[in-house]
Parts: sequence; structure tokens; C-alpha cells
Amino acid sequence: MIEPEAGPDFVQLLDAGGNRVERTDFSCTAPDVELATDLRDMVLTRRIDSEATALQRKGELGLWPPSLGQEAAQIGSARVLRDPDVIVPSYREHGVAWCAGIDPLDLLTTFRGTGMTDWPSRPDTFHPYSFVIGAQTLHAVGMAMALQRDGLVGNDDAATNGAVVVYFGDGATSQGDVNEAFLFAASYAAPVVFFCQNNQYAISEPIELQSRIPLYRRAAGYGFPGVRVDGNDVLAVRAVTEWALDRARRGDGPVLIEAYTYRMGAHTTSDDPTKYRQNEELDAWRAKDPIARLRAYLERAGAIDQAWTDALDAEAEALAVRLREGCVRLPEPELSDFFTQAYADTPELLLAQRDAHQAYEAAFEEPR
Amino acid sequence: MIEPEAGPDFVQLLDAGGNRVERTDFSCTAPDVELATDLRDMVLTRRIDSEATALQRKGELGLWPPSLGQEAAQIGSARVLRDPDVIVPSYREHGVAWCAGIDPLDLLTTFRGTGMTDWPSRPDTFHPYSFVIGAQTLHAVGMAMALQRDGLVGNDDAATNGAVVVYFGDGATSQGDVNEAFLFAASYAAPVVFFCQNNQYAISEPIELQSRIPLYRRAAGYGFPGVRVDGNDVLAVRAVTEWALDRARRGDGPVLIEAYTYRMGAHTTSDDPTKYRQNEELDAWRAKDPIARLRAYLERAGAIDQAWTDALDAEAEALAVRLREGCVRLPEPELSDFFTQAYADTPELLLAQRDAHQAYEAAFEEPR
Amino acid sequence: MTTMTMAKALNAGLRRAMGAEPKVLLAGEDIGKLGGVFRVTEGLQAEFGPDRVIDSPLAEAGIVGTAVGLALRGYRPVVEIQFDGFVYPAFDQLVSQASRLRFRTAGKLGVPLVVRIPYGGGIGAIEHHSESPETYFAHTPGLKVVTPASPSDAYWMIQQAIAADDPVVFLEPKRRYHDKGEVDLDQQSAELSLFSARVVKPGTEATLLCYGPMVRTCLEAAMVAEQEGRSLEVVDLRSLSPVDDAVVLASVRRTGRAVVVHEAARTLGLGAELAARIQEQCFYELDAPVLRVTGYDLPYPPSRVEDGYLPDLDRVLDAVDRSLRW
Amino acid sequence: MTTMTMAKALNAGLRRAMGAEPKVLLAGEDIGKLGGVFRVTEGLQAEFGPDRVIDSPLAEAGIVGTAVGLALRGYRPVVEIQFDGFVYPAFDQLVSQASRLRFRTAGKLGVPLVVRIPYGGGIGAIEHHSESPETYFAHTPGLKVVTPASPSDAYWMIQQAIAADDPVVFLEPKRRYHDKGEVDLDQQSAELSLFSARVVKPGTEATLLCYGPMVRTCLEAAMVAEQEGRSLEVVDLRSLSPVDDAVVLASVRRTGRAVVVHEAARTLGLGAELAARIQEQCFYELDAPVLRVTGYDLPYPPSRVEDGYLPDLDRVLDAVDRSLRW
Ligand SMILES: Cc1ncc(C[n+]2csc(CCOP(=O)(O)OP(=O)(O)O)c2C)c(N)n1
Ligand SMILES: Cc1ncc(C[n+]2csc(CCOP(=O)(O)OP(=O)(O)O)c2C)c(N)n1
Ligand SMILES: [Mg+2]
Ligand SMILES: [Mg+2]
Repeated sequence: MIEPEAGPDFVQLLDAGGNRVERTDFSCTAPDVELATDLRDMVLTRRIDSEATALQRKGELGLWPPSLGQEAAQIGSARVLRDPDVIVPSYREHGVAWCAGIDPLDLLTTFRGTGMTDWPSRPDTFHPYSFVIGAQTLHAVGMAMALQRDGLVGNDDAATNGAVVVYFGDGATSQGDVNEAFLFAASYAAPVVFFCQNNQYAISEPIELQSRIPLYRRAAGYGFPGVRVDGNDVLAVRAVTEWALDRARRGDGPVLIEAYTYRMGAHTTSDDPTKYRQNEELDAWRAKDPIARLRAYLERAGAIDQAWTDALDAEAEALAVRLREGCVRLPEPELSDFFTQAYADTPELLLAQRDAHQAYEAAFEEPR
Repeated sequence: MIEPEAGPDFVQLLDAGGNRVERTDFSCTAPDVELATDLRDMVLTRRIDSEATALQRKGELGLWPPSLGQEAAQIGSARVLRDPDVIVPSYREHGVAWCAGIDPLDLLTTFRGTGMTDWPSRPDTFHPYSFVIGAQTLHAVGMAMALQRDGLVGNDDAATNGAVVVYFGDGATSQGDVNEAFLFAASYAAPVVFFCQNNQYAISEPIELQSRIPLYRRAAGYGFPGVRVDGNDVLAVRAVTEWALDRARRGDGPVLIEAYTYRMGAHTTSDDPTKYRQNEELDAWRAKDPIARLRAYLERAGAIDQAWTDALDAEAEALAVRLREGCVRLPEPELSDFFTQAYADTPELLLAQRDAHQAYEAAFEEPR
Repeated sequence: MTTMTMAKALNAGLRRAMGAEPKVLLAGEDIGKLGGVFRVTEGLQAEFGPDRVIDSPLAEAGIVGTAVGLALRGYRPVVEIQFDGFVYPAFDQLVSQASRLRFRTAGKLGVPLVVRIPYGGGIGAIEHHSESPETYFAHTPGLKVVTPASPSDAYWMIQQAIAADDPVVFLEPKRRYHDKGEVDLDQQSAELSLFSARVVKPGTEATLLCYGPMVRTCLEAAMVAEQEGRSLEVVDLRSLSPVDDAVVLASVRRTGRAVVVHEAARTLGLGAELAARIQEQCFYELDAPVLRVTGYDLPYPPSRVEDGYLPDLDRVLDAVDRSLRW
Repeated sequence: MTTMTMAKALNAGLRRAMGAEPKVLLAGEDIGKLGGVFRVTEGLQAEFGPDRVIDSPLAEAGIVGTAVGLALRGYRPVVEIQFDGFVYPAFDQLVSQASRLRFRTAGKLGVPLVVRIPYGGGIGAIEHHSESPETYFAHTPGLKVVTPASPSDAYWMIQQAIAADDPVVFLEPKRRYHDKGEVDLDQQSAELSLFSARVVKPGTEATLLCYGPMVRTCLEAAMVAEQEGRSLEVVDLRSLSPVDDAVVLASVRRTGRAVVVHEAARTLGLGAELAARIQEQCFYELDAPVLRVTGYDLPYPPSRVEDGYLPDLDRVLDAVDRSLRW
């Protein structure tokens, strides 16, 4: 892995030590108090993630894909969104979901297997998680085409304009669907921000297998801008995403953002990363932790103090307790419920299958 | 359509008036006598094409996709191939097929519907025509991976090295498969020359719909070189293809060549191009005819004379007669033949279906 | 009543749906300026503009995938796949995406998408242009699959498919595009539900179960049989998923015999499912096994031999004979 | 005889095939260093090198499409699709390319490709990880489809699939990966052809037709039935395309009753084809209709309710009861 340096090809506004970096092209105008809420979001996201990982270890979840290490990329990009923007996540965007107001307990239903992706707290502007790599990028382009047709792009009153931001991984960039999404978005000048979290791996496969050159350059081949940003730097992510969103909302078409980051945990709780990567690599990335650097900066800037930190720790702990206790109490579904969910207009055949299923189950003296 | 000019982004070695253009990056070293055989190939290809078009009009073929206007792109690229190179065509490469030694009567079987793509004259190094847009590009990459594993790439003895050249259209570049082919080839540094004939249209759709920027630039997004060449200039096509092939054979990976040309005929004989393009456009391209300019050059250079031209005309006419007469005499297949062609090891069920079909047909007193 | 071809009837149905509901959009390859390779969308771009009749880049996954996105945001996209053999690149978007978003969200989201596919053989085409992919979609939960057999059904069913809130694969029997029939353009709404089968010819001795291009073939067979003194009932399924079991089973119960006719390969073609259901439901009422007249288990062969591959009047009658002799 | 899991047996079979034939290559996502998410290819990259055990970019069409190219140039690629639900992006390359090149060239070219797919449910997974896509492939002319139910079959069948000159979809019942069984590694070659069905338990009163993950379920059901005094025959199809009709029909003729069991959705599942064939061939020998115990016509549901969705011992016995009561 060639380490990118701050420079024109790598937007960084806060270095690993928590020092601000000045640039002429991008800058983060968010006041420190807003960055402090980013830190809170990042800490809480990490707590959600570690609690869910623990719940999986205890057998309460079937699976969990950790977001550990990717908090800056997620919070930084999510916090610059506003109505009528639309968010299309993949499956690891727990931080984005958090910013969109989704109850993390809802996320757990999917991974506990008590539901599909039907989360009551999900707002209309947040699309459900997607598990087929890359497929959601085309949906995002379609949604952006809808915004165009709704008259929500390129208006003089900039506040009324919207864009779609779609999340996917480095591995996803190899899928035909994703490249078609790039192409359709370019062809229609659709307002899409392609937000790729390059966390260096697709399960065991290193990024070099998917691309021999920096990923952000893919966009140029389709005729729209690509930018690589330090994905562990929430300031830079904010600045770059805001720029891309504004451009898209204005009607100038798509942008590809490559948020250069690292998956500090396993691919999912089923994965054993020691099979394919070295501890030294993880250590090197620990030194670039997105939370540590923001905390260092905010402490030095006097924007947060011990009391603030203590309150946040308590909040995180309470959240963890809520998840821990809530998870085991998630309502158990019945198969019967699902027969009327596949269609708006359920065919007779399925109703008959449901009835047969129910009659069959009822024939057992006690529930099996 | 923005007309490309000769320059670094557009390789031209023979202008529309048949004058040679000097460049420092590419040059065509083929002697004039070899260029005269190119002219012959181009003229004969055009004759095959016009005869097949006429046969379709007479109802002898179901369909024909004309190559009219694309002769330089096809002959120029095909004539620099040699063993163990492999050719993977799409469906319009009648000139390439000609150079590969395929009897044009064999081509007709496919479009007459007497056969699939089983042409007795097809050499092993020429893959059958493909009709699902873009699918063949992945096969080509697989074949290039085979060359790598066969030890036929990157050897010191350059003569033993090979590459795969795969043909596809401008429209095809939108397909996921084609972009995955770019990506796999880049990832494996596979010896593939992606030869895109940008003939400005995918049926009725102009190139601008598929790409807002010159197509050759797509390659850069995957980390390999792309070159745009005047596809109506056989010298330039030769030079660029030879360079790309050498590079691939050496083991330096893929190249994308965009041969900028024009489909002077209809998409296929079922198409009516007047629905979507103007006569003026066609006229402008007529002035750039690949055959006219080569003929002008060779005449001026004294490489061909009237006797040569007369002989070629006679040869073309004889070929046309052979096609015209041969087409109607192509053997008619029987459905029964096909039951054992789908599998190496034909399942019983299919044999039983064949037998039932035969018994059923036999029950009719006279053949239906 | 107006006499028109199926292609024109589809065009008229699309025009009416677009006129009635501004959220209806069309997308596909060559559907705009050219009006589609079969001219089904002719004139619609001129009438409704390029924002509602969209020429798409040449990529089927992209066409279906972006249509899913449009549908999720309140539009009612109708996409055209140029030929049956080119739907496979869009397979994931259809069977794993469009079909499931409602289920995934417990009904919160829907994908009111119509995928129009000219399908079937008999037009003398080269390969990939004569396929019958209905099994792939009828086996997929979450999709619905319908196919008209006449201009009038084409006109109404396309409008009903567009009005449906579930994703519908709309199979157009391309060899019947130029067949003419009566269409009542003044009628307010369709007489039959989109998912109902129709007895197109009543009869007593055996039931021919068919759909799309084979309805005409079966009707012709039934006419010939009639002249020979045998009374066949012809049922046009119209909907392949769901199948209107009530009409199918009632007919077979009446006649005691069923022959299923389709162009698709036999193994796991619709005939398999119909046979399975009929023998399950009418075990004691059947006088003969359900027979199948279908394409063979081969890739579609070259056009010069397609007549042998496709079920025709003689093969249908031959199967009827076998059934009656049982 | 060695006792091993199905996953290990597959690994051993792959190793033996690779050792015997240098043209055998493996490709897929995460199959190299990681040894595959189910560890079926564990150790093979270390043993045979990265040129023969290829970690592919994350794109299924690319994986299958490049394998077609390799196969056309004399290699025998075995590709892994990571989970059943991720084969659809490769659909065109499988059903429209790999399956047809032989037919297109009148036998001149062949595609000796094996596509390994861990399939089926019952492992508590999230969506797209529990599907049974066999109909899509068994309906496709030019492909063959097989599925082992035991470690020993897994060991032999993978080698036979690799040796086959036709493209084979090799479905691995992932919930049985860790089931153990005896494998005779010293044996020279397989006893049974790749396309033969096997009577895994003889019986007299009804035939259970099953394959892959359901073989164990059906055997268990037959054992319980035996204790209750009913004798059931269990037939493991092993090959889904072609189906070994001789064994299937002979068994049903003997017992007079058949119940098909599979996880895939009912409509147009394998059970439909088996029922259609059986009623065609054994019309007078059947004492009851062919019954089907299958997944419902729904997308695969969340894991907490999958037990209700999947056929189990009780549902199988319930169907047997219904059949016997007919
Ligand atoms: C089409 C498809 N193929 C394979 C998989 C299995 N799979 C799940 S995650 C994953 C790796 C994804 O890598 P990347 O895109 O980098 O995202 P990350 O997991 O690193 O966030 C794979 C191969 C899948 N979900 N979908
Ligand atoms: C997957 C697929 N979709 C659609 C088609 C129908 N079709 C045949 S040719 C063609 C246009 C191809 O354009 P281009 O790639 O530019 O090649 P050209 O015909 O201009 O040589 C289309 C859409 C097809 N053959 N395959
Ligand atoms: Mg990744
Ligand atoms: Mg073109």
C-alpha cells in the first residue's frame, strides 16, 4: 500500500496529530462546537459498533459488520446533508444511519434476523441497507434522476436543491453495476455524490487487486471529478463532501469521493483478518485514528473539556445498555406475517400458502 | 459531434486527401506494396458487405450488419496480428474475418439462419461472432490470462509472445461487462488490446449518450493507456495497433484503442438511419472515406495503376458472384442435427426429444 | 372500435397512461428518436419530451437499476429491454432488487416498475432474439409476469401493469406485433383484471392452456379440431405469475384433459408448474396426464429450423390426439 | 476410509483434481489467502500458487466471463461464487455465454467450466445468503446442475464435474458443510456417474425425492417413519440437470407415491418438473398426486423465521401422511 501524503491528490485538513492543515482548495468552515458534535457522533457510533460486536459474540446477533475506524468518513459526509438530499447506504454505514436519526436498535433487527431492513425509525430520505455489492449505486442514480424531474436540482434558490449520496466500498468499484452507475450519472449529469469508503480491503482482498491506480481517478474516465480525501479526518470529509454536494445540487453532475480510511475491525464478525493482514498495518492505522485526532484538536482548541468528555462517556454507556437490553427484547416475528409483504397486491396462492402454514403450525399441540 | 483534429489526442498518418502526416510518436513502416494489399482487403471487404446487403434485400439473408466505412479500422488492426495472437470479434468485423481467412460464405450461414456461428473456415485464433453487446470482452480477458499461463507473454524472444485483440463498439462501452473487462485486464496486466470502433452510433443513439468525453480516456480511469486513432486511416490504425500489441505481448498490460470512424450504412438491414441522422453528416464522412484516401495515396505514390485496379475490380466481382451463387446453395440444416450440439455429453432426455421429433416428422407423408 | 396492430395498441396504451399520470416515464435503448426497434414507443418522445421518454445508455442493468431508483422516488417507470435475450445483464436488478424492496421494508417501499420485453421466436431472427425467458421471472417471488395475446389485451394490460404497484415483467409476443385486432379506445377501463385468465374458446373434450404467441396457434388448432368434430377449450393464461388457478382448474375439471403449449424449453417451463398443480388439484378428474407441447431443451436454434422447434398447429393437435387416446 | 466434513472433502477433491491436471484453475473472491469464506479452498493457493488459485476482483460477471475465456483456451476453471445470492450479476455470462458456445459452434468449442455455489438456508444468515437458485440453471439448456449431499459424494462429484466437458453448476449445500462422513481417498475413481440419482434408503410405501441439504432431512424423516411402521424410499437426485429419470420413475412405480422436497420456492421449483414428468410417465401407477414440500413463494425470510420456511422432518412426514391417506 502506497501511503498518500497530504497534497493536491489527498485532501487533509486535520493531520493525525490533530493539527489543522491549511489548503487553498478546500477548507472546513464548521465552528469547533459543531466539530464537537461530530466527535460525539463518532464516539457514539463507535460505542454502537462495539456493543453490536459484543452482542454478536454473545450469540444475540447472527452477524455484524463493524464500522470501527470509519467514523470520520461516515459522520463527516452525513453531517453536511440536508433536505431534500437522499442517502443510499451500503451495509456498514452505522455512523451515517446514526446521523440520519435511525435508532441503532432498528439496525440490530436486521442482524439479529428478526426483520429484513424495515426500520420504523428510518426516514424517507435514508434508503435501507443493501447487501448485494454495488447494486444500490444504480438505485441512487435513479433517485437523482427523480430529483431532476422533481425540479429539485439547479434552481436559483440553492436551498431548494438536493442531491443523492451513495455509499459503497473499494471492492464495490469492480462491479459492473457501479461502473454503469458512474456512466449513467455522467450521461444524465445526475446529482449524485459517489462516496467510496476505501477501507483498503474487500474481505481479504487488498485494494491493489481492484485497482492498480488510486480509485478516485476512475471518475475521470467517465468525465466527472474524483477526489481523494483523508477519510479519517472529519474536517476534510466535510469540506470535500460539501463541495461535491453543492456541485451536484447546482446541476453540474456527479463527483466521486474516495475516502481513504481503514477497516480497523474484521470484515464482519464471521471474519478472521489475521489470515490476510499484519498487525503492523493495524498499528500504523491506529496512529491515524479519526476519533483520537479530533479529540486532540478539540481539547487543544479548548472546545471540549473533561466534563464534556465525562458526559459523553455516560451517554455512550447508557446507549450501550439500551442496546444490550433492547436487543434481547426485540419482538420475535412470525413467518405468517411475511406472506403479505412481498407484494402490494398479494396473490391468492400466497394467501393459501400462509393459511396452510398456519393450519399446519396450529396442529402442533405446543408451539415448536 | 466535436470533430477531432490531428494532434496528440488523435493519431492520423494519412489525411482525408491521401497525404501522409508525419508524427514523432507513431509511424507506419509498412511499405507501399503492403499498403496496396490493405487496399485490396478493404475493397474486397466492401464488396462482400454490399453483396450481403443485397442478398438480404432479396430475402436470402434474414439480417446483415454492414461494415461499410469501417474497413480501415478493421483491416489495419487485423493485418498486424500474427500467431499466437487471438482475435475476438463482435458481429460487424467482416474485414477482420476476411483477414483471418474466413470464407465470407461461412459468415452468411449465420445471417441466413442455416447455422449458428459454426464456420468451417474459422481458425482457432478467431473466436466466433458475438451478439450480446460486450460479453465477449470478458472472454477476451480470460483468453489473455490463458496466454499468460501458457508462457506466451513477456518472453525474451518477442516472436513467441502473443496478445488478444477484442472488438466492440462505442455503445458497448456502457455495459458493465466491458468495464469489468477493463478492470480485470488492468488487475492482471493481461495482454489485451481493447479495440473499440467508435462509429458514432449505437443503433440510433449517438456517442454523446454513452460518453460525455472522448471514449479513449476511459482507460486512464483503470490505469492503462487509451489512444484515439483515425479509424479511417489504415496507416494510423496499423501503427497504433502494432504498438499496443507489442506492449501487451511484452507483458505491460492492456491498451484501449478508440478507432474514430463512421458507420456509413444502416445499423443492420432492419434499421432506417434516416430516422435519427442527417444526410449532411453522412456526406461529411463520405469525404473521409478510408478506401478513397488510401487509393489516392497509392496512386500518387505510383504503387498501383489502372491495371492493378482493374484486376482488383474483377476479383471483387468474382467474389460477389461466388457469394451470390453460393448463398442460395448453402446446405439447409435439419433440426435433428442440433440435439447433439448443446452438450459434449448429451443427456438422454434430449436424445429422446430428438427421437420424438424425428418420429413426429416422419409421420407426415411428405416433408412439411 | 378501432382495428389496429398489437404494436400500435401498445403505443396507444402507453400514450394514454402517460397522458393520465405524469409520473409515468419510459426508458430504454433507442426508444426515443427511433421509437424503439419495433416502433412501440413511436412518437412518444416527441409528444412527452426527452425527460419522460428517455434514451438510455446501452446497459440493461443500468436501465433497470436506475428505474428502480426512480420508482422508489414516486415515478412509474416503464423500461424496454430491446429483445428477450438481452434481459440477462439486468438479472440481478430484476430478481434480487426490484422484486424485493417491498419485502425488505415490510411494505414501506414499493417498486411500481414495468419491464417490457419483446419475446419469443418465429420471426426469422439471429440468436438471442427469439427467447422465452418467462420461467426465470415466474419463479421469482416479488415479480409478476403477464403477457397479452391480442391488440385489445395489449392496450389494456399495459395500462394495468403501469397502474400496478408491484414490479411487472410485461412480455410482448413479438411475432404477433403486427397481428391486427379490434380495440375499444373509448372504453373507460379494462373489463378483466390483469391477473385473470380468459377462456378464449369454450370446448368440452380437452383444455389447451397457452399464452402470448401460442394463443393464436392454439385457437387455430381448436378451429381445425372443430372441423374434425372435436371440441377443444382454449384458455389464455394472460398472467404467468400469479397464474389464475381458478379458471385453469375449472376448465380442466370440465374437460378432464389438459395440454400446455409454450415456446420456452420444456424442462421447468410453465407447463411443468401447470402440470404439477393440475395433478395435485384434479387428481381424480384427469382422464389423461397433462401433456406438454413446448420448445425443446435446446438453445434456440437457427431460424431455418425454428419452425420445427416451435409448437405449431400440428404438434398441438398431435398432443390432443394423444391425450384423447389415453 | 477417512472421516471428514463436506467442506474438507471438497477441499480434498479440488486438491486431487489440481494435482492430476495442471489445466485446472480456481478463481473467485477471497479464495486464495483466506481460503474462501467457508475455507473450501484452504491451503490450495499455498500449494498451487496464485496463478492457479486466483483471487478475483469483486465482480461475478467478470469471474465467470474470464473463466469462459480460459476454458475456451484449454483450461478447466473452477470458480467460486461466494454465496447463492451473488450469482445473479453473472447471469448473462452463465446462461447466455458459457451455456451456448458449444451449440453456437456445432461442438467445435466447449466450456469445461465448474461454477461452485454454496447454496440454501438454515445457517441463520442475513438475506442473499440462503437462496436456492437451481431452477434458473436447470431450466437453461447447455448447463448441467449437480449437488452432493454427503462428504463422499462431494469429494467425487467435484472431481467428476471438473472432468466433465460441459459447464456444470455445482451447488454446495452450505448448511451441510460441517456434516461429517466417510470418504475413501484411496479409491481410484467414482462408483457412480455424476448424473445418476441414488436410492439412499430403500422403502416401499412412498418415495421421497430430494437433493442437497434436504437429503439428510428426508433420511431423518424416513427413519422416524420406519419407527412408526411406514417404509419410505429416499432418492437423492444428485443431478438436477439432467435428472436421472430412470431411477426416479422406477422408484415411484414401485411405491406409487412421491413427495418432492426442496428449499427453493414452490412455483417452478424442481418439484414442478418432477411432478410433471412423473404424472406423464406413471399416470396409472400413481396412487396419489405428487406432493411438494418446499420453500414458500416468498423471498427468503429473516433468519428467526427460517425454520418455518424450510421444509423439515415434520413437514415431510405431514406430506407423506397426506399422500398415504389419498
Ligand atoms: C455481488 C456480491 N458479491 C459478493 C458479496 C460478498 N461480499 C460481501 S462484503 C464483500 C466485500 C466488500 O468489500 P468493499 O466493497 O470494499 O466493502 P467493505 O466490506 O470493505 O466495506 C463481499 C465480497 C456480496 N455481498 N455481493
Ligand atoms: C446486451 C445487449 N443489449 C442490446 C442489444 C441490441 N443491440 C444490438 S447492436 C446494438 C448497438 C450496438 O452499438 P455499438 O456497440 O456502438 O456497436 P455498432 O453496432 O455500432 O457496431 C444494440 C443496442 C444487444 N445485442 N445486446
Ligand atoms: Mg473495503
Ligand atoms: Mg457504434
